[in-house]
Amino acid sequence: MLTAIYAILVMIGLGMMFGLLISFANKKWSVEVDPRIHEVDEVLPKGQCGGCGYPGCMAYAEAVVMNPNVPPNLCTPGKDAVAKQVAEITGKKAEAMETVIAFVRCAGTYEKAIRTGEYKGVKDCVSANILVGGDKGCTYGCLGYGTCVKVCMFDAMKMSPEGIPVVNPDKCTGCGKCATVCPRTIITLTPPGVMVKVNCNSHDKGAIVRKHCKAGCIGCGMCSKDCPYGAIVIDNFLAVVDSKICLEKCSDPVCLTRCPTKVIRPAIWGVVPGKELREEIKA
Amino acid sequence: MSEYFLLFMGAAIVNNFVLTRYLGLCIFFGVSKNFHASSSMGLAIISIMTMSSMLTWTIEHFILLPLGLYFLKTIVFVVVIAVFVQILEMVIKKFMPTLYNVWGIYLLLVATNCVILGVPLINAEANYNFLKSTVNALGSGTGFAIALILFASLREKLQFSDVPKSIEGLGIAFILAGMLALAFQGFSGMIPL
Amino acid sequence: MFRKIKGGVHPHDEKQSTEDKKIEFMPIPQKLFVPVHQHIGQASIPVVAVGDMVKKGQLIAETADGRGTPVHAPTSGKVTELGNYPNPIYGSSLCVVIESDGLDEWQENLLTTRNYENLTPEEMIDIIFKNGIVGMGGAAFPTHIKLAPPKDRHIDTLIVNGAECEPYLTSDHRTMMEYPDDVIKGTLIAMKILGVSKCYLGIEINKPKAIALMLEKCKGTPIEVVELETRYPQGAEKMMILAITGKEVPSGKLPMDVGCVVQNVGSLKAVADAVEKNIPLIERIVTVAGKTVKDPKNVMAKLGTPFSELFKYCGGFTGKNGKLIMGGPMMGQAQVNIEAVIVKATSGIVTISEKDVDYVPERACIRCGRCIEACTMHLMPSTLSILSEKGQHQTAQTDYNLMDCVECGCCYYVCPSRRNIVHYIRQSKAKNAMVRNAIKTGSK
Amino acid sequence: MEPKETTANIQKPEKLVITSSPHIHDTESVTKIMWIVNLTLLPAAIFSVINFGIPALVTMLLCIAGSIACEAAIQYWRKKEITVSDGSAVLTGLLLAMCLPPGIAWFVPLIGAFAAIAIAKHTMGGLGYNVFNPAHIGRAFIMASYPVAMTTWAVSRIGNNGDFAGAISKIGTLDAVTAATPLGILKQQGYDALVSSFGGQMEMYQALLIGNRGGSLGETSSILLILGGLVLIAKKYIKWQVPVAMIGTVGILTWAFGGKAGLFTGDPILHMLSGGLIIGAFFMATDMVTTPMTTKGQIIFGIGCGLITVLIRLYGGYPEGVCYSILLMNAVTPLIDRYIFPVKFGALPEPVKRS
Amino acid sequence: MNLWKEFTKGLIDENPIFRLALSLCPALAVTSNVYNALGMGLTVMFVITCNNMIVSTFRNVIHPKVRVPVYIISIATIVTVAMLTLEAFFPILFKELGIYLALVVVFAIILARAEVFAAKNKVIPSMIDGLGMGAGFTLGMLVIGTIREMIGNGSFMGYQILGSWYQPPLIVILAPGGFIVIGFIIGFMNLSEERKKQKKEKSEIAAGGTI
Repeated sequence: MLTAIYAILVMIGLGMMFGLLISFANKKWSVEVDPRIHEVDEVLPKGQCGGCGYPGCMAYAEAVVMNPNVPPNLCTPGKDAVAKQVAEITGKKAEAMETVIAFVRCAGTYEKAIRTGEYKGVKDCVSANILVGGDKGCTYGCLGYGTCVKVCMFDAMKMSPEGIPVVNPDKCTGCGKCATVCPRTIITLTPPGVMVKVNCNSHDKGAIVRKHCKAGCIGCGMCSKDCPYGAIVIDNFLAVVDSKICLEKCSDPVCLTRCPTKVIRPAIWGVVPGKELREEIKA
Repeated sequence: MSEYFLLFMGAAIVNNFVLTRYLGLCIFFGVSKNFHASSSMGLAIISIMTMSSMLTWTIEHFILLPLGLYFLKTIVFVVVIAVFVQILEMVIKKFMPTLYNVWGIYLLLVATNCVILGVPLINAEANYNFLKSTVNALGSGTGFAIALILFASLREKLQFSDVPKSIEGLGIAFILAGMLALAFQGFSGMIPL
Repeated sequence: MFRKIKGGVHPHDEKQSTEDKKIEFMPIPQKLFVPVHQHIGQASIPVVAVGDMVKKGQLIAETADGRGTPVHAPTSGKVTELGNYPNPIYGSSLCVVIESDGLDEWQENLLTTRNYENLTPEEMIDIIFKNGIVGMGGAAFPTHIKLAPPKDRHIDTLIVNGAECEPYLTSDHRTMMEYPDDVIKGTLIAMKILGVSKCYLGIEINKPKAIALMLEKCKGTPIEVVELETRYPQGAEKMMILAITGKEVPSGKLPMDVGCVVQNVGSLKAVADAVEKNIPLIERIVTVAGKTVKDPKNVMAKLGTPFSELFKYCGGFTGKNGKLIMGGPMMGQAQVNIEAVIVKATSGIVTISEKDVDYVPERACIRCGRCIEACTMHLMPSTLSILSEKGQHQTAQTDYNLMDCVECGCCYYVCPSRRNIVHYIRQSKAKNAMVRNAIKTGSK
Repeated sequence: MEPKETTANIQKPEKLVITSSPHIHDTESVTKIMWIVNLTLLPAAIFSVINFGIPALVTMLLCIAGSIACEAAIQYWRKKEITVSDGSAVLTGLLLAMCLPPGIAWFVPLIGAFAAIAIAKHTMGGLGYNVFNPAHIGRAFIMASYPVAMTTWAVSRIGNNGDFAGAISKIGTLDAVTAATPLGILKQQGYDALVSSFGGQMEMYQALLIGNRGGSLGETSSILLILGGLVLIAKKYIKWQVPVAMIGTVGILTWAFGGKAGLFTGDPILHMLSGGLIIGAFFMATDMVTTPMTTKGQIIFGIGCGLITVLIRLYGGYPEGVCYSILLMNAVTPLIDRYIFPVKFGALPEPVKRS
Repeated sequence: MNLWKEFTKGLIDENPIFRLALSLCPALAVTSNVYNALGMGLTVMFVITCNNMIVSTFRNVIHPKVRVPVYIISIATIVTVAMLTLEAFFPILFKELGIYLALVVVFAIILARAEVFAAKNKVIPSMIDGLGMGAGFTLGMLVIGTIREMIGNGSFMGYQILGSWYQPPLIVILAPGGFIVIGFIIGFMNLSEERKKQKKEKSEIAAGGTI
């Protein structure tokens, strides 16, 4: 019985002592950290992709809370939903953000484009590119070693068996990581709904393009003439589409039909450009 | 003197906390992914282990034993250590921010951990005096830190290996720990305890 | 006497096929494709248009930013096209295509006779700049910049690089053998420009004839001929300075920071021609060698001559080619296209037969440490390659001195696992540069 | 994905290979190194067959076959290139066999080979990635598993009188006589008993050097192992500093602390020549994969091995500590590599910070 | 039905040892034979269930700021009770488990379940959750214990299963073997999951048409 009383007393005594100590310490020595940082961090998708321009999700969370000039809509993978939440937490105004996805501006598959040499070395586009431009005849085209595929954190890119990466529009968040690592800046970020995209990046003259690749833009300017809205211009032997005009005004893209090399056309996930092209011609 | 030295060496190497006593494995596997974290953690463990061992010995011998409350030791030790670490963390955060940045975050991690609680319990079981418990705690902490740092550097090297996918991460960490324990087997029987 | 460098390798030098062959002047090919980008720095801008008639030595491209070098017409003829053609350094670049008229006429009033002793250093630097001279050892660094270091650097030593440590190449050797007086004159000009009194000419001891000749010719001049151990990469600037003066160029610094300027013998010959006769850099000596070349030669070729023409001149091939290299086999660049052309930095073109390419797939690093011993920059190449393989390019730079690597290739040469360490290192450098550029331009 | 041969691809008559510089290579390769190390071990292996008869050969073959089979099976299963012909698995098997007592039960070498190849080597990814020396992991594994079998030694057939011809003539026979290793006798019965078992100090040294004594398969003949090691040093596959550092440390420390009569009364020659020290110092501590990369680091490695060996031999529970010392130093290798690195060319005064 | 789910999730999907990598110390320390492993597993099961019950009962009373100390005290009390019980009825087991029994107090799995589940749910589901997790833990312990005892000693629960021809590698019941065995078990679990995933993906590819 005595032991029981002692036990209770000791427990109560220790409990009180420690309780007091802790509360005292808490009052005296606690250091404040803005809890909103953690809240924002929780909201972010934790891809750590760096698409926001900060070295990681936590860094962005800190910046967006502490710095009033950092907008809440920088997280591209999170899209509007996250931007809204971040804005709510930080009390900032969320502006609508443009959704974009990656687009590969090359259709030079193994079949279409010449490989002049036989590259042996690290399977990486940057590595191949530093060796006098790699083994592809076209100096603008995709080297096909999949550096972009490797850096994609969202599993949205795959290398097709024909040597050109394809983007899955459902998974692509538009973080732009692939675009930064591409040594030939073939990948651009475009709005997903655009009907007309130019699948080529070559500023070479038509004759040279033809020599290297059967699927390149030769800069003939037919599409530019066809487009009633003036959305396509030829810049240094390459057709360039203003996707904004295209998206807003055009419903019936006539430019697609006349392109002699079929380089202007919508890109569809899951279908290799080469095959898709064949089907299109058949139809 | 040599008695204390042997106790220290025994606790640190021969009866290594992780590799032969299987204590603190959560920290061992959790923190060793990063070399820097593990070296800070090692330091944190050594100091907290020693201090909490001193504290618990005092409480055990001046409160629990005289009152015949030996069976309460688990509860009391846990609470004492938890509170002590909590306060230590606050103090360091407030007064030594640089030190806090180095190993502050690990303090709370170890608060309720078997390595820290294990030492006072072992001390109590072996009935060591104050100095011996302190030396034992110091040795155990050092042994833990050595194993942790070695293990972390090994794991860092393994990052550059071609580990089969299925045992990547925890699996290979266990196998590696097994091999490290195998190497530590060489010390077995060195100091009879 | 010779001095030693630490590390390095000693590959078979394979120079016997061409070292005793006199320089031959190659007939001018039908078409010359003169790239406007032949040096380190920004590409030059063409100043001629399609259809223009140009004369030999006429300026055809002007520098874009004043830091590069101008380009001159190698022969007289008609400009038929401005377009992208293969460039052995940059893959492809804008080329001025000149159809030779076969006359090879100099531009009027271009050639003069001057005596360098009557010219000031500034005038001479201007002449060198206008005549488009670059480092002809392979780096293609504009010579006028190298010879005009900032005023706060005190230069006390000029080192003339006649080491030619790369296997196969003999163009510098032949330059010394056949134009010793021009080399010495160029050296004296460079000494006058730099205002130095000390000058060393370093030659590896596998070229005894050149050493003997230069020793004799240098009598009475302030140039001291230094015999160097045969060891690759003795001809690299930093190694040369170490071997001759015993000074280490601090990491991240330039030779001028230890008071040295290194010039290649070929460049000095070009300097002498430019200063004394006002001849621009329009042709150079090229060693054409390799196991598959029927008749290896040292050829004086016009800039812009396609490699294929050179090989034709050397009798064609005896077997199938595996690789075509511009430069030596240790640091040269493998070429995709046999239509690539001679540029100012082409010291040689070397073929490797299909049989000898024997590309062995690389294996895991076995950590033998041979590359660490061979590394002349005292780095840890194996670690760098592993970091690069695993994508940790930043760590390689911050912790393992990635940027100090001079890409001499000794690490790959000795690697028993056949890891192309140099390629990994170049990959890391390229990727880090991309990250830096991305940060600089502020894009995502 | 290889490009298909299409009309587009074969427009050019020949395709040039492009790789990064350099384009030439010396003649060394992993395969060559491994087979030469195997060859240098061969004399000692042959001696062990003479000394211990066919059982030694059987053990060796079992180890090697086990290693090769294990490596091939794992590489097949992981769909990697099967590289058993590069000699590394053979080397692991041979080294493992060299550390086993002759005539050990048939399944023990197989378990050892499995531990060495499957656990130590291929969980990390194979040659070049392993952290611990596979052969020694194999040995430590079976040492812990079958302590009795691992300490049952066969008697030397050459014997104290150096009867080579006799040993060769009865090479195929089996013998049940067991004997202790010199270090075992030293641990259990003391130094004097050890000397008397050989019949004199000089005889003991001679036996240790030539190898007509009991012990593990391959560790008895110090002289043949040293010769093999010298070949490796001459071929520049290993650095002389490592064995010298390791054996020297053991010598000095055992001389200082090995004697019962006080400081500097130990017998360093006994310790330097006995046990697995020679084979460990020349063939295990110089293993490229599991030791530091820089020469300085390797010397530290050697000294550390020597230190731990002496610690275990003099104060530990086992008579022999070379195996564990090398394993422990293997664990320290990443730390050594982290802090010991060459000073770069033209290094600036301020030290480089590592993360 | 729902309760059944709460119970089964702890067995495999969220197995405390192999999946959550919690409570690794006892998984190694007391699994050299099945008997100890079972004893430890049941003890933990008891503690976790009781603790979940207590915590969820008082979940609305405990101030969130002091919840962790309260949980710890609650766990420590239950463990002490369990220890005293074991000491009285299973003295051999108590001795074998030794210090690890006291260390049940700081098993991360128990605190984690209190925090994650019991503090937010009603009493019955909390108890079921505790039972499930405890069962999962026991299962894990049993698997490791069986493998180690079978290979390392040729026996099960002390009964010799494999004949005298079997010469067990002792290492499996020693520390290094314990680590390696768990490493391989984790590997095999991952492998089977990987296979499952691959199969799923393959069937998806067959059904879909994407590359």
